[in-house]
Amino acid sequence: MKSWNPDIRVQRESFDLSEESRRVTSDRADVGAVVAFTGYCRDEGETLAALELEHYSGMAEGEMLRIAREAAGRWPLLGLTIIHRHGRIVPGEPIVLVLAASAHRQPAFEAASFLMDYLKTRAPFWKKEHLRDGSEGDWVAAKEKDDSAANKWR
Amino acid sequence: MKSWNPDIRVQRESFDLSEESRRVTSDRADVGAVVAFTGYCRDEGETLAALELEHYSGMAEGEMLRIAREAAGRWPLLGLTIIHRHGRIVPGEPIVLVLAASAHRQPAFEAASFLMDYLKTRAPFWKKEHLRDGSEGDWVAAKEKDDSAANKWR
Amino acid sequence: MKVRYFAWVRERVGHAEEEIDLPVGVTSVADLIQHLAAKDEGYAAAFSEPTVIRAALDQEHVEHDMAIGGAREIAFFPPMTGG
Amino acid sequence: MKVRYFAWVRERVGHAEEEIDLPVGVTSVADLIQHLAAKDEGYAAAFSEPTVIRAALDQEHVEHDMAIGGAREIAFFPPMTGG
Repeated sequence: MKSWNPDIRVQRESFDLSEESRRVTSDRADVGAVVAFTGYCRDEGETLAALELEHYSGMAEGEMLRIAREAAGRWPLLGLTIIHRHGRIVPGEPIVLVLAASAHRQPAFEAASFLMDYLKTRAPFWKKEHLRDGSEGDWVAAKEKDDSAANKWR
Repeated sequence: MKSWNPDIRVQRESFDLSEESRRVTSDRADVGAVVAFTGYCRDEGETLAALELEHYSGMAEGEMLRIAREAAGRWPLLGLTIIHRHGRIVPGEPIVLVLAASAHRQPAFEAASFLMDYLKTRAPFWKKEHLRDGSEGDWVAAKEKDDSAANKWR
Repeated sequence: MKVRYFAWVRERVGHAEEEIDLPVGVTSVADLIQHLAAKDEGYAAAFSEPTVIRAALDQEHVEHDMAIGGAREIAFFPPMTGG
Repeated sequence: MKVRYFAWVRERVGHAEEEIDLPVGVTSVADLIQHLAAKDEGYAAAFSEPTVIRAALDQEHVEHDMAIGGAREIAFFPPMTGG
């Protein structure tokens, strides 16, 4: 098995799904499954103009790396990428990518789902809404069900 | 909610993940989550030269469509793409893509996982191995655990 | 009706498809399997373990006890290994 | 030590970070929250519901009963909403 490190990025720019998928699968033929989750900014029934994503630089990367290593310890993964954007993001644009590669599909699905549940509750990012009517909206409230989703992996 | 039909394709050619993702997310901002599963041909410890994928043309598309509609009935999906390749595929190349779009992550994860479990056991495709030593290998045997994975959704 | 064979069922039978007239007394999928298995060594090898063989009537999965009825096409194949 | 604030905690406090000297008697994260809440109306608003506030010591999540010890940086923020 090739050795690998999780690929963790916090960035303003968007990302390309095909390119990220190639990055974990190229020059090898032991990967049988790649699950890529992309989270998008929704317009919330055409009310949202944009989300402003604030983050805790340094801790964000550190926490994403801890979550990635936790996943690598739980499942036989062959590659792992987490990209989280910050700054202003408009509806229809991607916010986050989690990509898990494995020999078989089950570990890739479970690791990607686990990573998203943990990212939601442990990665220091906060979303503020800017509304289409020009007003500054609220900070998005954390969801109870995100906590319970994360707790199910304990 | 925009109306949509599952996008079902059986083809020799490969596919582009970014392009397929754009196809289900462009011109709309109600999609919050896309889960894309890509299955790849592995080299099985450097023994495999290629897989030859035989399929039952017509029934393959029909069965993929039935599986897709079953998923659309179970989860609140906003888009669904299934691409399955046939013909000769060498290690490192993709074989299958399942892509599920939804407002939230849970339905997208579950639908993609369900679709893969069902494809494995109900879509009429068969893999024959061609080995690196020049010999014609065996037909890949169906796995007991694929049946049990599919049964868990009943 | 048209009978189609796939994967190792096709290889053992020796061809991918054929037209047959259903003999008197052959009404279910299981009946047809039994009838075909008796044709020659290739068919016998293809259908030596009937329980592993999957069948489709007019391109839909069916169990072996299904009546063939007026189907235009029947297919026999091993468990599927796609995905 | 450096204290950092994020999201609506930052907005209510009125700034993103500051340097403070830990007062005598302030040893845990909870102690510091109580101390900060008494500073002015903005801080009081930020920490009015201490149980919803999350804390990190040197960029790692901690519970409120954690001792601050020799940490160089502490951060306070609402429940996270990334992903």
